[in-house]
Amino acid sequence: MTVPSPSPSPSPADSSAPPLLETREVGKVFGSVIALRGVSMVLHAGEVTCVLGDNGAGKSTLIKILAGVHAHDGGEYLVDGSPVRLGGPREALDRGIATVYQDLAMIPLMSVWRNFFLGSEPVTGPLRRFDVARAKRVAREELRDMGIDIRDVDQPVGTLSGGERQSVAIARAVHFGARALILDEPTSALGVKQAGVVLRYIARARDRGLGVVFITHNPHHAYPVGDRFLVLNRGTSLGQFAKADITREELTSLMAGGAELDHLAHELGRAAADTTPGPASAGPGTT
Amino acid sequence: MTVPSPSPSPSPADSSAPPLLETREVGKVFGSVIALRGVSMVLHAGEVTCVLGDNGAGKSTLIKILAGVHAHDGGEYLVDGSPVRLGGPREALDRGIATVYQDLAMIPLMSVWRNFFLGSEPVTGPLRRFDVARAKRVAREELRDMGIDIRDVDQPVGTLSGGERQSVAIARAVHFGARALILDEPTSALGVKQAGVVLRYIARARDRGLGVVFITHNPHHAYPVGDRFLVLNRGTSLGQFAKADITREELTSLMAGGAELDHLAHELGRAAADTTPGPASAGPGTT
Amino acid sequence: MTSVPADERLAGAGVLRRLLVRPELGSVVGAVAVFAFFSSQSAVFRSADGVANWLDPASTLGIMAVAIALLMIGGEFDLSAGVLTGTTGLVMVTLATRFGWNVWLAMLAGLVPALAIGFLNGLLVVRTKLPSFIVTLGTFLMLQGLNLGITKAITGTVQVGGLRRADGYEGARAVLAGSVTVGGVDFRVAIFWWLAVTALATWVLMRTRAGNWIFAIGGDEQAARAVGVPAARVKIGLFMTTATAAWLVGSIMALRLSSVQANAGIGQEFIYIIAAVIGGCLLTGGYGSAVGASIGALIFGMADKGIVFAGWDADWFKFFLGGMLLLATLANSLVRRYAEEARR
Amino acid sequence: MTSVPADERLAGAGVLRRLLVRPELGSVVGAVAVFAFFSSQSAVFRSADGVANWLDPASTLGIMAVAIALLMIGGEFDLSAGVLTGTTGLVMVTLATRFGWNVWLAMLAGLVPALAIGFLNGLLVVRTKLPSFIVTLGTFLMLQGLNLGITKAITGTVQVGGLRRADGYEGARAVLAGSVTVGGVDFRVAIFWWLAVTALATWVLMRTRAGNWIFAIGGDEQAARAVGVPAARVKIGLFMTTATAAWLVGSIMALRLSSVQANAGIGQEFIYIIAAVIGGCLLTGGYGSAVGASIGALIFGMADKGIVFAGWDADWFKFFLGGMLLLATLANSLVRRYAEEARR
Amino acid sequence: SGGDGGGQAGASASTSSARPAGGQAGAGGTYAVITHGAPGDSFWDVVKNGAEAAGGQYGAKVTYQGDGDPAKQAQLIDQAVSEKVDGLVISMANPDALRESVTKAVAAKIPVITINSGADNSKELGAITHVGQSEEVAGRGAGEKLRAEGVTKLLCVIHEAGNVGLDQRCNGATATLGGTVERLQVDVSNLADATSKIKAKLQADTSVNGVLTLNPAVAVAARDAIADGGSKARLATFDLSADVVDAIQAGEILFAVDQQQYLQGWLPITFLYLYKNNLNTVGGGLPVNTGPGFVTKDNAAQVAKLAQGGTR
Ligand SMILES: Nc1ncnc2c1ncn2[C@@H]1O[C@H](COP(=O)(O)OP(=O)(O)OP(=O)(O)O)[C@@H](O)[C@H]1O
Ligand SMILES: Nc1ncnc2c1ncn2[C@@H]1O[C@H](COP(=O)(O)OP(=O)(O)OP(=O)(O)O)[C@@H](O)[C@H]1O
Ligand SMILES: [Mg+2]
Ligand SMILES: [Mg+2]
Repeated sequence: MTVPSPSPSPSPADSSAPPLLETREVGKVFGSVIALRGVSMVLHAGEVTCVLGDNGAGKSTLIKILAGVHAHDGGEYLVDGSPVRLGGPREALDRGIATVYQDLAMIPLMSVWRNFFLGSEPVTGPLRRFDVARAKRVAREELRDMGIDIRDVDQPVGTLSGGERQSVAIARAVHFGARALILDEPTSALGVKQAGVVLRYIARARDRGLGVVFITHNPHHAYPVGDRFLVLNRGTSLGQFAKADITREELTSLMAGGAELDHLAHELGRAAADTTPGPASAGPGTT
Repeated sequence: MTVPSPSPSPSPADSSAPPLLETREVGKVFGSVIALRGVSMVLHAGEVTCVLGDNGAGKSTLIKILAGVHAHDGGEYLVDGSPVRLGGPREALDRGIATVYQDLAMIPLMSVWRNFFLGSEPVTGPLRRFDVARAKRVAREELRDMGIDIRDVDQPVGTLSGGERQSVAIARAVHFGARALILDEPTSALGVKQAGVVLRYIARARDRGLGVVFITHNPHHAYPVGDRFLVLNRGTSLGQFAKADITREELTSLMAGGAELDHLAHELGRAAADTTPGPASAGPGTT
Repeated sequence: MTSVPADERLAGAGVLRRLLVRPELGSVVGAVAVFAFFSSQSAVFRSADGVANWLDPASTLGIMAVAIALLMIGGEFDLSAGVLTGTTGLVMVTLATRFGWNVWLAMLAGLVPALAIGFLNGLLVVRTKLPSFIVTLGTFLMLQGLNLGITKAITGTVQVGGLRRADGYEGARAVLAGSVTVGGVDFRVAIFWWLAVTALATWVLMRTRAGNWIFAIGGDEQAARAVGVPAARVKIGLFMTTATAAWLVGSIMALRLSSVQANAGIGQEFIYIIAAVIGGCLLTGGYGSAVGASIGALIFGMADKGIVFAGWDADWFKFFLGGMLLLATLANSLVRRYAEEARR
Repeated sequence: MTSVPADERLAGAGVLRRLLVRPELGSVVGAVAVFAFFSSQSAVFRSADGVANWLDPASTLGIMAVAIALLMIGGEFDLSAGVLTGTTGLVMVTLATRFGWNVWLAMLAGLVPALAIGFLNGLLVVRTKLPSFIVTLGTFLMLQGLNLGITKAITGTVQVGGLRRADGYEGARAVLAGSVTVGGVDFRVAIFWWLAVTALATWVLMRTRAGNWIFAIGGDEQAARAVGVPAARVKIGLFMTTATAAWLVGSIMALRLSSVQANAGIGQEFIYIIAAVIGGCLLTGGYGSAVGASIGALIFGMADKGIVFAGWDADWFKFFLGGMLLLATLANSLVRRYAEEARR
Repeated sequence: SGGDGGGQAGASASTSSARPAGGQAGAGGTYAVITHGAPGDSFWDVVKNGAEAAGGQYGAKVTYQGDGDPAKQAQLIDQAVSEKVDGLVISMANPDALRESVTKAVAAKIPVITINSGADNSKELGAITHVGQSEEVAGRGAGEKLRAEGVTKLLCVIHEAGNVGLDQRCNGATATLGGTVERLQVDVSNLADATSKIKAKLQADTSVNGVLTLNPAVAVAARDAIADGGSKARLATFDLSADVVDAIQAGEILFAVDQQQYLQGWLPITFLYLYKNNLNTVGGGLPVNTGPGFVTKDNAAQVAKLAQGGTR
């Protein structure tokens, strides 16, 4: 198995403009736990950077640094080329960075529409009151556009199914994402159809000129939409690769020792017919 | 697109023994929300029944009925052929039904080993004290066997990554699963390698004679290990299919209108090279 | 309001059921039960005179309960609110009687320490991340000491009085502590203040950004922060709101009694919390309503006075009060559960 | 204990830091600070006599705080625990003095209503799903009424006394309320009971199945139920444990004072909670320790008595008490935060 | 013997004349006053003022502590004993509960004077004397006077449920009134609520023609309740405040029972001081009565100014 060597300095997409977001050798320590060590990545406007890696590799920690939830311990974090230390998620939002977190998503006791607009409520009138009618309407429309049919936007988020909740979070981030969109495993809880919709959203956001950071375990989701791939392993970076430098197969095996997987396929089924499930007809959305 | 007709009365696997678990036309209403309506399914010992369906289709609700978390509103639920009304998860556990829930998993402030043995603590000595040393050792070993290397079993579960948490839950259910194992989207938060390990666990449990209910959105995970497929849609059943009666392609398109997906694949990439991502080399574990 | 076609996965929910799902309307049942019970026990209780009587204590309690409910929805407690009503009253009466200030001015001056203490409470909670239970317990004790120590130092006694003779007393009293005669019965003005405060709080909660943020930080502060809710500012604002309510109530009490004791308000802090909880606020935050807290205050006020109207033995007073509260909240929660099975 | 090779993703954690991560050792810092402060203010405070003096109130408070801490870790409150100490004492003294029972027997008889009330509290909480704050508030008020009503009905006054003359008094007193002379200074036996209760509670929490379940139901009751923890039984058990502690403390107090007032114990319920919170228990449940609650009781006892030893004016007592508590918890939390950055 | 407004002036005079007796001794000693009154209680605050004023006179250090919980009060006594004070002043509302601690103090050779309540047990426990008389006696006096005013059904307003002293006052009034006495519980820290509760009682039972409050602040609340409710009930109270004196002058309150509790602070310190420096004991161990006095419309004007200053 040949592992491609990462492009030493990430090649800017098409301009000499500084990247939207960039980290240089950032790290993060929680008490005695070293979650992240010396990770560098770039995100350009109009591009998708995928972050890949095993469970516990530090992906969520990295994006929480990007989103201002955690302060980084070492290295540098640059937004538009100038080093920053974000004081909190509010600052990130103010710089146009919207995020869907894996574990910090919604307020369970609040209704769907209230959650949807939380932190960016539309106001109206001289008293600057919360424009409830508009909020409900927009929330319903955005969700419908995404193919999620919520029964009732007044339902508390805590009673939604896992995937419905995830969809609401994504729809929110897409709606408010100004310049950069960070998605932490957005498709993991989604059905085939909904996952396809999310991938399409990502592509559309990219085409609109946003930069997207996309975390996933599924190389079949990552490869088609990604322009750049950052692979993490046990808190350190295995490098960032431009799409031109890496094939899907290389990416897959970089993520998870390929040989082992071939072996697994033989083990699973009892009937011989099932052991090597031939390539399915479906596109990336189905995987 | 041809949709196979479901086998009208599910054919018992190999014996005339009553199925391990069976539901007949069960339903569940939450206040004004009808989450499930008239769903029938069977689970035999030594078989895997996969439950498939879109987000919000009612999969989690169904398995919570099986696990005793919710009482069913209509229809019948039979364990070993006799109708039951489970008073709570404890009763299900006492009948040998172990479950990994999608949203009710772990106590965040408690350490990994305490969570692992919660509800089934090993005791020792005349005072029946909690055998802490053994609990830590077993938890560490079981997790290592599953390919999850937790730094420290004393770490509170709340600080684990999403996938690590999921892995602990699965390892626990497998360890304590006596006769039936219910897994609600166990692989969704997992990396390629870990997902493979879980599929292997399912196969192994089945071979040991357990019945497994396996919920997933990924037909590539479901098809190889499943013996029977229950497809839900908006709270109702589209039928239960034996493996012989359905192909992977049929299953996939039943889950999510196939035509739509082909179209999606064209949309996603910008470079022509990416639009139709050819069938990847990897086996089921990689999807 | 919206004309979306009904989803086939929604069971028909009767109007009644829909109404009952609202947290307030659950507690209304408790209130009606308590009212019906005591009305059957005492004719005076249900007479206009009697109603005016038990509405009076319910009103000052209600103002505080609403403010505390906002704070509790935002996930925090304030144990110092009760003593603070005493502090503001003491400041006002002392300034008006010992330093000859006009009553209106003295009252406004009382707002200054109130806001300062509210701000301090909030800042300490936000900065130290200690539970507000502990922080406000600290200010509760310290304020008790200050109230007593300063009052003694200035007046030599444990109470200040004589507000009646101060400039502007009559006007201030009419606005805050007077009565309005409706159909021959005197109703306290405080009742109208109570209604106004409840309406305002409801509007803020349901129809403003701030309201959305209050629910959010109480429901899950981390998640709210992550989407950019300025949690620290909202919390400090809530503590200051509570302090303002304490100032209002303290002024009403001082004007009504024309004197204030150094130990005024001690022990009331829990009654406020009790009223809010009876009205459906969760102790863990993120859920509740202003109207509910008001009704909680009403239930408490009715039970408290009803026992006296019913003429039951004073030695057993607390026994009956406890029983009534338990039954009222039970009725309330049974109704709510029936209607609300949906919400876990 | 374990010899697993260290993971490369673990930064070296010094022994000190490891110790400090324990919730108890955080609060020890607060205790040491308070002790050092008052020792510098008063020589008597640090003398053996003085220590015996402030250990005495800390001991009965500590016994209750530990029980309440278990309950709070399990996610519930008990506001009735304070009055219950009075109830058990009243039952015991009444039976011994008015009905001529042997003191030991009367004491055992006091356990019966205590356990019944604990059971009832638990059952109501589990069955009605009302917050325990409300349920035990109900029993708190009802017990107050019962204590007063029944005492007045039987004795005609609000206190019963004369235990001294009852059968078996001396023996019972020696075991529960006597003193042990160590180096010429009398230490109360209650101090040893306190240590024993703390040790037992710690053992249960850390080394038994029940302990694991207590943490679990407090941390996330739904999740705990889902893996088969008998949450209802554990909760009822916790309420009964608290009631048993109240019985022990009530008996100790009755034997020491040989009389009980009908209002005994009122207001103490919050002191128990305060001690537990100072000692690091979360109000939201799922986190805390018995040793921490004991140290919380110690901090409270030292501050409470230290102010008297320091000779500060009683008018300002509460002010200083509030300040001390705030500083102690702050010191405690700063230390803990330094050590514990890891835990969210 | 009922002292009235003039008693205070006499006490002041006598102390200033006592000064030469021992005032020149630089350190007059340390005395601890430990009562069952809650901090901030208006009655006990006057006791505190009296004790502190006496301490000032003699150059003695006086500390005051109060706690309504007998267990806490006992602990406070223990503390004072370990501090080896020169004398203890203790109010014994619950003699049984304080027995052990007082005995310990006496055994440690600390002179003890009991005040206010506990006259019956004072000598037995080894106190050198008792100052003041029981709440019960004061209550009897109030009952008698109310009966003379024609009260037949009395409402006794208890502002602290289970407080022994308050209960004894009501018991005393019951014993001498002859008519019916009903009790009502109110909360002293929420006077608006107390007003409406008293009003509710008067509305519900119109045969009540007398109200006895046990605290001056509650008296003012009761006055408002009577006025608001248009009731004809006569009002009397225990203890004084500026507002109460005003109300007595206005005829809204019949009288206030005045125990002259200032003396219960002043005298014991004086006695202890004299005991320490001159081994004097007063009255051969018999109780020294400080009241009850009654403040009525006749003497209210004189008392008014003193109440302002916290000595009445
Ligand atoms: N607050 C915290 N305290 C201690 N350790 C933490 C904390 N947050 C994360 N960690 C640890 O840091 C490591 C990286 O976690 P992270 O959530 O970034 O992983 P991830 O790559 O997102 O994994 P997954 O794919 O499973 O979501 C994990 O091993 C986790 O246990
Ligand atoms: N407690 C509840 N109250 C109200 N509605 C609920 C409740 N639980 C579930 N629902 C609703 O029932 C429907 C089915 O939910 P369920 O969790 O079973 O879906 P699911 O098939 O597991 O979906 P996913 O794949 O997204 O996890 C959802 O639409 C959800 O909103
Ligand atoms: Mg993650
Ligand atoms: Mg689900």
